[in-house]
Amino acid sequence: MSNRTQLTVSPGPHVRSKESTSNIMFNVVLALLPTTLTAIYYFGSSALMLIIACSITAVATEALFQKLRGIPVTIGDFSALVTGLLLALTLPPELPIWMAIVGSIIAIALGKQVFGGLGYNFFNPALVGRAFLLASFPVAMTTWKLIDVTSSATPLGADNPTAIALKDLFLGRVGGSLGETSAVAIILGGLYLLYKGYIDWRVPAGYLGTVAVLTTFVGKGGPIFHLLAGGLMLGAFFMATDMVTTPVTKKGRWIFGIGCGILLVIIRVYGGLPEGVLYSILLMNMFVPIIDKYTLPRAFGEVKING
Amino acid sequence: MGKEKIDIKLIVVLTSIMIISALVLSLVYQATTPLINEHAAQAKKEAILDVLPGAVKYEKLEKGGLELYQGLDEAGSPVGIAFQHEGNGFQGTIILMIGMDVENQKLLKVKILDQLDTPGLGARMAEEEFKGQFQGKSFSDNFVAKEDVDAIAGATISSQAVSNILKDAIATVEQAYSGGE
Amino acid sequence: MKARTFEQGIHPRYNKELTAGKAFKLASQPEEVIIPLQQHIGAPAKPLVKKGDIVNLGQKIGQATGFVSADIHASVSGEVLAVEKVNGSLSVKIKNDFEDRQDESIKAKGDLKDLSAEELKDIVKEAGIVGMGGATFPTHVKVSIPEGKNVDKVILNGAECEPYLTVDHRTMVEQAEKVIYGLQALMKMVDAKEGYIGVEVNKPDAIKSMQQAIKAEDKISVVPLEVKYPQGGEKQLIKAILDQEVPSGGLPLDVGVVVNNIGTAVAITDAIQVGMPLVERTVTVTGAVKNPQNLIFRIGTPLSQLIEESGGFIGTPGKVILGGPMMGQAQSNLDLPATKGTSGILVLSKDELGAYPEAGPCIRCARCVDACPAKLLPTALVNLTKADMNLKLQDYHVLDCIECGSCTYVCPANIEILQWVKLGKENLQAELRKSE
Amino acid sequence: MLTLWKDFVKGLWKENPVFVMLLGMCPTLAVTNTATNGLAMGLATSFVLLGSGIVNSLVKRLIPDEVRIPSFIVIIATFVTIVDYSAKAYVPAIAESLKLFIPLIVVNCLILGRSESFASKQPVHRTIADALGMGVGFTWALTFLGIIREVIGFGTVFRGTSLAIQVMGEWFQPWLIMVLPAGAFLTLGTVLGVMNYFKNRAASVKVDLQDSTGESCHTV
Amino acid sequence: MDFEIFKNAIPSMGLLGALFAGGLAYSSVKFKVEEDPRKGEIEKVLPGANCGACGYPGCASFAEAVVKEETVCDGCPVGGPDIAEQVATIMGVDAGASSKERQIAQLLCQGGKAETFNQADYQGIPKCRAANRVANSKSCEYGCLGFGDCVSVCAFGAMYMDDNGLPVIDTDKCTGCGKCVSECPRSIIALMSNTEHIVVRCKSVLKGKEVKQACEKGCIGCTLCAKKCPVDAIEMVNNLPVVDAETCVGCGACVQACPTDAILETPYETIKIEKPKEEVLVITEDCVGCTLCAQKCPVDAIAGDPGNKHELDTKACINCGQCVKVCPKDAIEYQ
Amino acid sequence: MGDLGELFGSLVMIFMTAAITNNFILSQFLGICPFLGVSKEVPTAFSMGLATTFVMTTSAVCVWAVNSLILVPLGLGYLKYVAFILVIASFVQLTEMVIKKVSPPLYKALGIFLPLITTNCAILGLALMIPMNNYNFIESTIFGLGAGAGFTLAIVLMAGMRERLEFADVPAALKGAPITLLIAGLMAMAFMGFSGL
Repeated sequence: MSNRTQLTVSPGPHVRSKESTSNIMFNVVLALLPTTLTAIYYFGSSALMLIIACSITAVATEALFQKLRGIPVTIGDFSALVTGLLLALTLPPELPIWMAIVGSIIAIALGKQVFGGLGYNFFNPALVGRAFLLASFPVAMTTWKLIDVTSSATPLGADNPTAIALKDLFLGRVGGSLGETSAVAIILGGLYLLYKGYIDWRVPAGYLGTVAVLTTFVGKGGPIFHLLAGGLMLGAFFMATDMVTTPVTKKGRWIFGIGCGILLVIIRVYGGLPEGVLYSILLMNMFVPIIDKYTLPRAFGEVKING
Repeated sequence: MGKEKIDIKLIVVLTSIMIISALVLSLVYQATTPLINEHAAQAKKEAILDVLPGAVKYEKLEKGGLELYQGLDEAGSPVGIAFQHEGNGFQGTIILMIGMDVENQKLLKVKILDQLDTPGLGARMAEEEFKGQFQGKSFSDNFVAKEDVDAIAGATISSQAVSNILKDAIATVEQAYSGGE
Repeated sequence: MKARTFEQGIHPRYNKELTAGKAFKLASQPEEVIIPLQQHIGAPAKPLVKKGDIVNLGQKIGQATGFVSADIHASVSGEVLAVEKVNGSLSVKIKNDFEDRQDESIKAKGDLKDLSAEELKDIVKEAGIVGMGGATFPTHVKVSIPEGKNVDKVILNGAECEPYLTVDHRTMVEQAEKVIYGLQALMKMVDAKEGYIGVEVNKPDAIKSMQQAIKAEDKISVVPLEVKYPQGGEKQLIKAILDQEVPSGGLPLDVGVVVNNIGTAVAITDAIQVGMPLVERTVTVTGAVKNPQNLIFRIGTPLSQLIEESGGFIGTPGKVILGGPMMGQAQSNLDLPATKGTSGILVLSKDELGAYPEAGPCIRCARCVDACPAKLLPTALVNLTKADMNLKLQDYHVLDCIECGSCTYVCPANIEILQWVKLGKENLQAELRKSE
Repeated sequence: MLTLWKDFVKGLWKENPVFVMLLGMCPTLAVTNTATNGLAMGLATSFVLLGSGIVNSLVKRLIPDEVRIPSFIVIIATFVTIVDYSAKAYVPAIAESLKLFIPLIVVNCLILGRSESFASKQPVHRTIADALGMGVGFTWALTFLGIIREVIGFGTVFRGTSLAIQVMGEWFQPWLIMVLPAGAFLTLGTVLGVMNYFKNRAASVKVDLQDSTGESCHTV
Repeated sequence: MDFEIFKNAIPSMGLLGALFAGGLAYSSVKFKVEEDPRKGEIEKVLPGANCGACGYPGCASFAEAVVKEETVCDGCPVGGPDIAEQVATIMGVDAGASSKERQIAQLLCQGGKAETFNQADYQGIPKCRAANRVANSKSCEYGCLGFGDCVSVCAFGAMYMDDNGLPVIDTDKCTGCGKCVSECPRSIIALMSNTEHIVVRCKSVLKGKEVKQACEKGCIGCTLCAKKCPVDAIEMVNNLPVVDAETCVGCGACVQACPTDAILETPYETIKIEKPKEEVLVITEDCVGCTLCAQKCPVDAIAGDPGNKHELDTKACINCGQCVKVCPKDAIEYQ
Repeated sequence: MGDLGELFGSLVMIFMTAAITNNFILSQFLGICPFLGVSKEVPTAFSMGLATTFVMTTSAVCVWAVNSLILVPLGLGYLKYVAFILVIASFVQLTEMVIKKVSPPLYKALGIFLPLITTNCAILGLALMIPMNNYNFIESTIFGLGAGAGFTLAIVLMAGMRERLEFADVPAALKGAPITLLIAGLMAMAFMGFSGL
């Protein structure tokens, strides 16, 4: 019969907020801009190449995987770009491009698409990529190009942490991964995301706060050094806050942030590895389903009647 | 069902299986033990000679309750002592054969007899690049990875573990020498 | 005084300026009214008239069946054309003779002081009054307090948190005395000592008008509320005004409160002072119509006529929603009548609606969790419903959902969260019934 | 004869203990960091499978239910000890690299599983065919995984033996993760996934065929 | 050979064996827990779909109930007589009178995309139960919504959606578990015995005219079927024919008679019966305009002012003959 | 006091090593079968973990006893596989029978897993590590407890993720064992962060 459609019927509500997934992801890319630019400023063309290679590979891998599965290609939501960019920012500037490409493929394929794509992964894809590279090519992944500092390692690997000026740490004039060096650029982006409401302040607050408190008592260097050194800032603002791989409950986010902080200090101070941001977040990612399950907020009116 | 009698058959069967098993295994054990011991002895000999450059034979030496092996060169003069020592590694026990020159207070050579550490990382302690650096190291050194010992990339713990075992071995041997003399 | 509120919730665009300043206008009477015999929550009424009968204005044409049910009255005088199913619901069609012959039963019931609580309840029941906020729960049931329960407070809900709607706002501005009278009647019915009127602070003229009206009253107070959706939710309102939480699965009664809508209070006033049963009500016709306005219409007037009355559509209509944009229901057939529960007719044009956004995967952003006024985990509820894990929904308190739609509103992935949750509720209830 | 052949063949692919039945996961994951280890482990397991299968099949009638599991497992343990000591005596290098996992053959679910589900019900000759099939299936699966992991993780095949081949050129930088625990899980997961992918595709092709011809294409 | 070694090994191992065997033997008697062995056997026989059609939470619970004789051996509707027999054998009783008669789901609607239209666009979760909660978007408020909820709950792959947007039931695979029946929000799937020959495939209780507007294959309540039935097995209830299965002889006269193909004959595939429309009704000059025919016409094909000759719209007419019967002047006849 | 502190320290070390650094499942590949099989739901996984911890601890004690009281004094080290497995298998079976009779609720919660545990290589692996590491009685107990705790941790985390996986759109080819293995791989990768503690 003829189609006489006139009105639309649908369940309520009939108005929606303007937010969309791609919108959020695009804003994350925006927030990463200062860090990206700083990285290119400090490390030059090699950084640029890594960033481009990772981003393109990530997006291409996502498209390819979805094509293979015969499901709609959703690279337009910017989420693959975010993963590629974040991965690039955690790599050492001198890393061979092919390794970065491998990492990017792994990040998207193994970190995200095998679970069904955006929203279903347990582990932060960028960190999966980095962890894979770190486990595969430990030497290449821990060799740092120097700017004008004499230390041969990241600040955390340095023999005498206090020797590094905090100002340099803050501005990023130290060795390290692309996006880890300049705390000020990261904080700028992080504040933007906080302002826009795209990340929950509880996670970075729990993470950074715990690290600050614990390093006051244990470890060398003191809290300010530990906060600024290594990938903590990047991790706290951009990795640990990844919506997909963090708890959805408020209490859960506190637990997540504090858990990351505790693990980080354990790994940095007692562990065999110089840096633990990556692992602290990945480890806590595993706990997310359990945290979510057991931190249900008290539903409105949930009391014992007669109690 | 009421009361049932305990089934004697159960006991008989399981006991006889155990007995047969014990019998068979005793035979296997007897047949293989000499070979296994031979392998072990051979391996030990190789290890001892390996860590004592210049030695062609060795003799056992008791000192302060320790079992030491005195290496002798072709001329029959001692080149150093070998000492087997073990300690905790990254994943499990690491067993080292350590050649040392007690007179000059330095290490001669180190051989990894057994370790369970991560293949490709900690397991690279067996490579010359790592263990070679201990050659000639003084007893009084600190043996701290990343300071006076170059750690294997990505395996600081394994590196430190080996260093610790060495340090411990030195202390043990020195103790034996000082106590023994 | 700081505006009070509840935790969480959302801030949609209110769009109330379209009609907020417009005084009520009487809508012209229709040629023919269609009066469904079920305009309330509960059992449908039983028809008292048949084809060919001549009825008067205010004459009872439907008798409530059972306790949770409400009487139905003729909203015009004229001839009964048919008693038949319209859109699945048995309805009485009356041809209007435009004479407005009042039924003889309609007469003033006397002074509030002289009426006992029981008499008042009977008046409410006879007048077929139901909750006018849109929930249409029979009011006489609400004010019948079960044994053992004690009610000491009555709250009038003047929050009107639904975007676009302004009927309660206008009622408070124009008919403050009637509102107060109705509230006093309600307080008498349930023997309450205190009365509250909660009004969102975006209606300063309403607050002023109400404060003016309660000057002589010491038992009644006006409480300014923060502008936030769903401030008018019964439980949220109680939380905001009294800082008490209605227990999960419980009723306002459990904390000694009865909540009623502003419009309900006015209907009660009319039933006492004039004796007129619920045959007309107020509605905001707004959105993409040429002349958005607040109307008083006879129950049973076709939607299309009310829209015509407001100047007709602007552009191509996309959705016609009964109620507000958050909890209202989209209609497919404009020949259907407006009823006791129709507080708004909102037209959204096709252009406004745009393309229907395909639902993407949940990115666990937790916006719904942060918005949910019942503090549930909407995202988990959706997942469990999809996976058919219905009994698990109970652990996640799905039955505490108030269906306000805040979750769907904020979802960046455009998931129909509320619709899934409603399905889940249904599934769980079915499952629970099965296991009984 | 056909039955015997079928008993043997099913273990190779259709009921492959590793890829299809997911039995004996612990050694599969643990010792496949090199092809040599995989092969050796496979052979050792096959021997125990065969030996214990035969014995269990022979004595099954004598053993009461209550002590069936302890008895079977003791028999298995006996064979494992034999393998362990023989390996230590004759191929000490391999024994060294397999270490803890030789004794763990005792609790390889593959062996007890076959004992319970096949050997305890079938006659000896069929048990032998079954054990051989399963053993070969297990061995090739382990070797296959070992080759994958070794090639990517070290760039070699059968390293540390006289068969050693450098597969990858000088340029190759080994992916260490492949020989780490994580790599074991990832490799097996990926291999299973790829196998399923092709199986599903084959299955859907089969359905299409059936639809178009209207009859089953089963020939066996 | 050193026999010394046996001296330790054999007694100690033997002792260990004896000790544990003794322990096991002792506990197997002492801690014996009675469990009906038949439960396990029944579980093995059952299909294991855990569909719950038997009314128990799963196959295991059903088995337990059988063993406790809380339910009958043929209580598994999925397994059918075969399984019932096996269960009965385990229980040592006859399967009982489980004849070949069985229940099969039938779709009681033919309003697919071709026969109906959408009066509004539906936007929301593509599930019937979800769509059914918002205002009706399909022309027929009784008809199939077409999102396939029934198909998705069928555990036996016995249903699929056809191109016309209607579910098709594979009667061979259908086990009569009733999942689809309870899932359908519009109640247009029903369980029927496979011995029922005639199925009325429409649930609309609306009047003929309204049905005609909504769906090409809806029942318009014309009563032709009831009239044509040689054994009077059809009764009209709420504008819909109800076939009494006992009386029905399955002659198919009603199917032939139905002007909208709303009644179909089983077995189970949709049978298209060409309906000869050999004659046309006309209103003759004898008409006095009494309006009786117009009132009676189920499809409102007759119109006219009172007192004047009425006109019959031959296109809309379905030849039901009601008007012929009612006309006091015999002014309507077949031509 | 110092000695006590040191003893305590070394026990904590044994516990942590067994539970985290050398996690039985994620770095030693012991107990993979139940890890893959009984990790669909958190409560079940937790019960399995508890049952395993129980068996591990008690087996550790039994094995230590058999080893240091019978095998070592009599020089029967070569019989250890046979002896250990007999002890474990019989002991588990005994426990199962006893629980089944004594506490049916406990049996429902934990007992049904016991037969699965007998053939769990984690238990025998644990048993063989005790003589290898020369643990004494207390150390053996702690070692068993630690290994059990690590097993429980891993299996519960896996179950948590697999519960959520129910809602995910996992590619058809990866459903079931493959995706579980991949998750295990990622978990193992994350656990590498603990290396060298």
